[in-house]
Amino acid sequence: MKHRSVHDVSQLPTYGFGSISPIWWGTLGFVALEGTGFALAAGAYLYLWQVNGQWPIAAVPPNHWPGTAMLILLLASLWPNAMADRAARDEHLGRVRLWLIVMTVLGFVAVGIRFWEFAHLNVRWDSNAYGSITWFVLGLHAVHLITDLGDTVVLAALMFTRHVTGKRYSDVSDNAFYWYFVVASWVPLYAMLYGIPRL
Amino acid sequence: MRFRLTLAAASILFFTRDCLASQSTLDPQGPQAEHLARLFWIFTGVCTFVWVAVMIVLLAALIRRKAERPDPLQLEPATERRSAAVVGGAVVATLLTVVALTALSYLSQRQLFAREKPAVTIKVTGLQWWWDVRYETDSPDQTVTTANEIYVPVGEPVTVKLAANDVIHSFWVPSLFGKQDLIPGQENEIQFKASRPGVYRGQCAEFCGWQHAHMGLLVVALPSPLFQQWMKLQSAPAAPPQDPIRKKGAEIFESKACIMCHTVRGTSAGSRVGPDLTHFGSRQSIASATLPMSRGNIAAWVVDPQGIKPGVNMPNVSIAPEELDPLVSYLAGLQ
Amino acid sequence: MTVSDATARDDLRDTHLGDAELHARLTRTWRTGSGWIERLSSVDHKVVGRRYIITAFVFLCLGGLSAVAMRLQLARPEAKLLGPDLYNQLFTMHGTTMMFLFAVPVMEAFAVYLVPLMLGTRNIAFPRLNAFSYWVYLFGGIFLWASFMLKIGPDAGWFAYVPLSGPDYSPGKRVDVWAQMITFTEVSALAVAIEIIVTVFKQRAPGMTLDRIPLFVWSMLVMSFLIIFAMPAVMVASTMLILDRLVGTHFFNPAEGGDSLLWQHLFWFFGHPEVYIIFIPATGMVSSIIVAFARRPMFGQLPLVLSLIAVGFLSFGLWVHHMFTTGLPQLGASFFTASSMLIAVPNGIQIFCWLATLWDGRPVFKTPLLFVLGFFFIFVIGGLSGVMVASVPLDAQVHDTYFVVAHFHYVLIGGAVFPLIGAVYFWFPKITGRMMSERLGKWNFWLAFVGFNVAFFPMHILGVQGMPRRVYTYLPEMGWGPLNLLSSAGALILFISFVLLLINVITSLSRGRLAGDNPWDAGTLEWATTSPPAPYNFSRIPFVTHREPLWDNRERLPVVTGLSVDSREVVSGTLTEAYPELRESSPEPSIWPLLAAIAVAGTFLGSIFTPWAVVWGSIPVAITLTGWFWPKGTPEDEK
Amino acid sequence: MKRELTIALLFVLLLAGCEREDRPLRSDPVLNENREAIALATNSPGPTGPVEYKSGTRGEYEKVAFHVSQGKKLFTWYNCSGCHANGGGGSGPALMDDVWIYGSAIENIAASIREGRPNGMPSFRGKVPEDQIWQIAAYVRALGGFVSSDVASSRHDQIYAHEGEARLPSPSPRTSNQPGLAQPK
Repeated sequence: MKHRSVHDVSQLPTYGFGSISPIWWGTLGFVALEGTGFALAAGAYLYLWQVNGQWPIAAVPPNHWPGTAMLILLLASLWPNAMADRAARDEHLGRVRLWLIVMTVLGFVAVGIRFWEFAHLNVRWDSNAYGSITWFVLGLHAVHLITDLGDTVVLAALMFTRHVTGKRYSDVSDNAFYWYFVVASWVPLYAMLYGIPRL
Repeated sequence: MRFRLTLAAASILFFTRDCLASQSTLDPQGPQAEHLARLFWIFTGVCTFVWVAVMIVLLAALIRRKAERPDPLQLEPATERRSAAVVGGAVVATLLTVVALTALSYLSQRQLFAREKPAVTIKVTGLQWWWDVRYETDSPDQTVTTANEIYVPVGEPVTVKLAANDVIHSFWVPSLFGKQDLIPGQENEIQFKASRPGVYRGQCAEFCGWQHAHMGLLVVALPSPLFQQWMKLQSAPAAPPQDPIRKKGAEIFESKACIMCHTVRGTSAGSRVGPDLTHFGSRQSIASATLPMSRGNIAAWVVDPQGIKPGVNMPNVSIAPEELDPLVSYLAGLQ
Repeated sequence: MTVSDATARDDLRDTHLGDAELHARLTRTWRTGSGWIERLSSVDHKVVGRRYIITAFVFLCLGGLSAVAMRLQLARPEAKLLGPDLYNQLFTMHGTTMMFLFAVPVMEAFAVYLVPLMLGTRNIAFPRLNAFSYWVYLFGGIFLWASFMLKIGPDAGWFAYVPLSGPDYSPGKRVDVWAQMITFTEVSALAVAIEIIVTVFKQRAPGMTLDRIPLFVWSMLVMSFLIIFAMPAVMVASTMLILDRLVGTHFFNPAEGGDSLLWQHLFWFFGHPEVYIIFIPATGMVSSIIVAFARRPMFGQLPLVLSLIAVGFLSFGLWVHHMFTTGLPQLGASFFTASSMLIAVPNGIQIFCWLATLWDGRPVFKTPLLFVLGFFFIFVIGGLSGVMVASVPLDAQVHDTYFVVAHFHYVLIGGAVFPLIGAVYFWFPKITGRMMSERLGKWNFWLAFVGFNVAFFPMHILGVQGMPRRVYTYLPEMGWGPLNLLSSAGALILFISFVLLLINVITSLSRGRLAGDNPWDAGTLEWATTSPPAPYNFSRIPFVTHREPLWDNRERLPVVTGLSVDSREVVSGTLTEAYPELRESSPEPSIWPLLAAIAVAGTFLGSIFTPWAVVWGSIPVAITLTGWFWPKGTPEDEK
Repeated sequence: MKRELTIALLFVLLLAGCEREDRPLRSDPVLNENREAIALATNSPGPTGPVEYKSGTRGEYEKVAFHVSQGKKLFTWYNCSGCHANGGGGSGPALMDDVWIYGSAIENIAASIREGRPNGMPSFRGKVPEDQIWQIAAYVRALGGFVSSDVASSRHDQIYAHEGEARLPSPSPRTSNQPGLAQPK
């Protein structure tokens, strides 16, 4: 079939930030499905709470300090995360390196705190349904922490190689976007895991 | 005795039909089932009508003559408008039908699940792959425990409490009422009436493992006085065997694996793992409504249960040929 | 692709190149090599899509064979052909295979192959993720069937109700195999869903505004959203089941505060949308075929799109109608009756719009259209019996009987498989460049149509006559023998029709008439390129001016120019207007997705035996993923 | 090409097919008749401890998840807990500790069930079919922590004194399944 050219795209850029970048939409997709996962896990938690008279079942409520520490850390991490995002959008290599390293450190601290949390839940996963669902929800969130940490580490490493190009900055920005989700998902889960057993 | 005769009559009813005792939603034997059958036919009628209408339109659309159209994009606005109107009308009609059916369904539901004071309350527990049946009575000495067969008085409301001890089962006697699940850690309840005397078959309707296919039960509806007689007979312990053969059978029964699982009230056999056999001989069927009650079937069953119902929890027990006849006589005699 | 020749390549654009030169350079850039490594590294959506389609049909054969085995067992009462142990494994394998390994993947497979073509782009978004998801799916399927061969076939039903599927009543690894296979297939399904959504959102050809998106693509988009919001439920559920069975959690143990209905809620929250995940793409196929053979644009495109979306939303409000007999509160149950019946309205709108299109169209009775007509005949019955099972009181009688078996086979085979076979006949020319035999096609259709109805209509009657589902046999006295025999005979006819389909495909591959670009004179973009399409799909990206671009521009196709011909580039545009924003580079072939899939498969396999497998497995997974995303210095990476 | 690979792989696995998931529903009557002759171990274990016997196929029962779980059901149904309290021990010895007076081999346990032991353990010869005896013995082995964790059950559907046999501690090496090593406390 013959062609007639009606539009020229040769001058378009090859990468962009935010909703211009397909990767951003991909990340959004994963956020959507993992968010659904969180919602369903929380739904299961509320369901078991509702079918059981006593809650927590045969256990004292979890020690909330580790969780609170996690909450404070994650909320605090919003600022360096935002800085990393902005540095990426400015394509400022020095600041991107700096903030990625900060985020990496914070990520490792967060994972450490998560282990501390597990140790102070005051219930085993195999004691009863309450223990099972508590460990399940906390574990689900831990998986996201670790995933994003791995992503951050690899990106930080990349930023010290010869592969630093526009696309990499876009990736950094998307990674920051995903971290917002990790933080946002923790707030309601924290309230649920540590609040409901105290009702 | 009149009671025996009726039971015999019931069993005749039970085995001379072209099929085993009725197990069909289209053969309702109680008010609830009749209501459900009526509802079924109404829905079927409406659906058939809709389907035929759609097919007629489809056929017409395919065979009607149309002028050639060289350019597929060239449409007549008039036709489009007419189609829009027709489609709009059809959508409204669909909506109305759906609303009507929903309302009908909801009203029937209200009526069918309404409760009244039960004449009999029966606790049915589902196990792999049989039904434990207990009648709730005022004094413990008249408690009736049986298995796989439920006797009910004709025309009176019967409440069945449903529980499960291992996996999920579902209690379903189509000729009397819809199904209800038996779920571990939860008690469900249904209430139904039987309009006329007869034997109605039911079957487990939730997949529960190897012998799900053979997990049947019978509901025997008797006139109230006969039902009372039956209750009296069932609440009594087993009469001790008189003739020597049955005496020998009893010894065999109590020396073999049988007593590891079964109860015969009034003897040393007291385990609750398997069905209560105190009045085994008075039942219509054996192996959860799988085989009609007969000496031959009893023999076949005790010799090789795994051949008849592979995977069933009753093991193959080695029984010497000379032991079989006394054992069968003993079991068949448990009236 | 090593760094040296990558840098050696200049950044030439397609603007002023002649067709021959353009073809040569684009082919060099986009082709999949012929060596083993190159084949295994391919990220071409057509190559992956073709593998997906073939694999899915292989699983259809396996699922079909297990169905035939079951029908042979049920042909007579108390048959001794299969024991309960094998029968339970077979019906579990049948349901699991058909739902997780055939129906959903085959729809996604067609999306992977066709959506980029219909949108006028050169590859799917995230092509490496696409390759990865195929491998994971393949491994999951092999894993399930290999286990079955080893007598470790799951035997608790495709719904795996607890406690029957729990540690106490399903000893051994059978149910673990089932639960882990779920994880495999869901991972791949979710990945594909995201690829499709992003492709549709960002990679539509310039000018393809929302109202110009083909209905097929709309249906695949809605399907992808359903997958994203439904499938996490079954992953959560199967993970809980594995944990109960492996590390002794108590999610489903009533004695320790768990609840066996929690499983049913989670499973059916996925399980009901699942039906629409399978059915909605089929409506897209129906729409494509009707438009092409009725020779006119679809009547009521907008209502159709809206009803697709409405069905998508409503499908999340129906799950409880699978649980009407579990003793839930009556009022709640009747709410789900209302929503279940309400979904008949948007589905009705679709039927009526299709009828209106045929009414005003000039139908051409080729095999694809025949299968669509068969779809009308069968699916409408299935939909109406669906209205019956949606009623709480009626469901109390027909639930878990053969009436329901008949109902959902009418919905799934009538509603999805018939359009699917039609789609095979419709797009086979595009995929292979050759036409399928019309004569065999007609035989295929009529045998399938007769066989299906003979096999499944009697089941309605058996159901109301009291025959429950999932029974490995039945008593002679029940009087169900004749109808079961009839049904089994029909199943054999249906089976033969699929054998004909296979023969038709194989012979046509070599001896079929050459198709040319657009054998059916259809209007959408996939017919604008050669059959089979070149590795780069379109030598220049089309510019879309109409919902049926090829009917609108019969002489010269308007195109956009300015893309690189020496590195993989696709046009990425705005969400609603598809106005070009980026020359997004599309990843090169890579072996890492395969390696990552192997690592992931190993992890899943190990986690059946010990929870530590997850910990140790995460190391190879992390390594392979890093290798996957680490730039290789090619232009695609560096731009 | 995928297809060939798939089929080839399936075929290979088929050839390598193991029987561990096999579920014999109908026990072989012959095996039921000729009970394997295992003499009673001496009642007072003496310096060398009980003699441990090896026997044929039935010894394999503890490797089959199905048999172990059947044994678990029968252990409850036949009220072994009446004396052994879910393995915790009561009027009868505990089955979860390291002490195996009459030997911890499955053959010895089967013999104990079939023939009975002094001080209260009755003989179930004739009362419990032979293959069920071996299934119960396999479960008792699981209680002792002798069977591999992918065979035993991870938890119970009822409230239990102990967690699932799959996660019970393995016996200390002192009483691993070796002749003459089991010493009474």
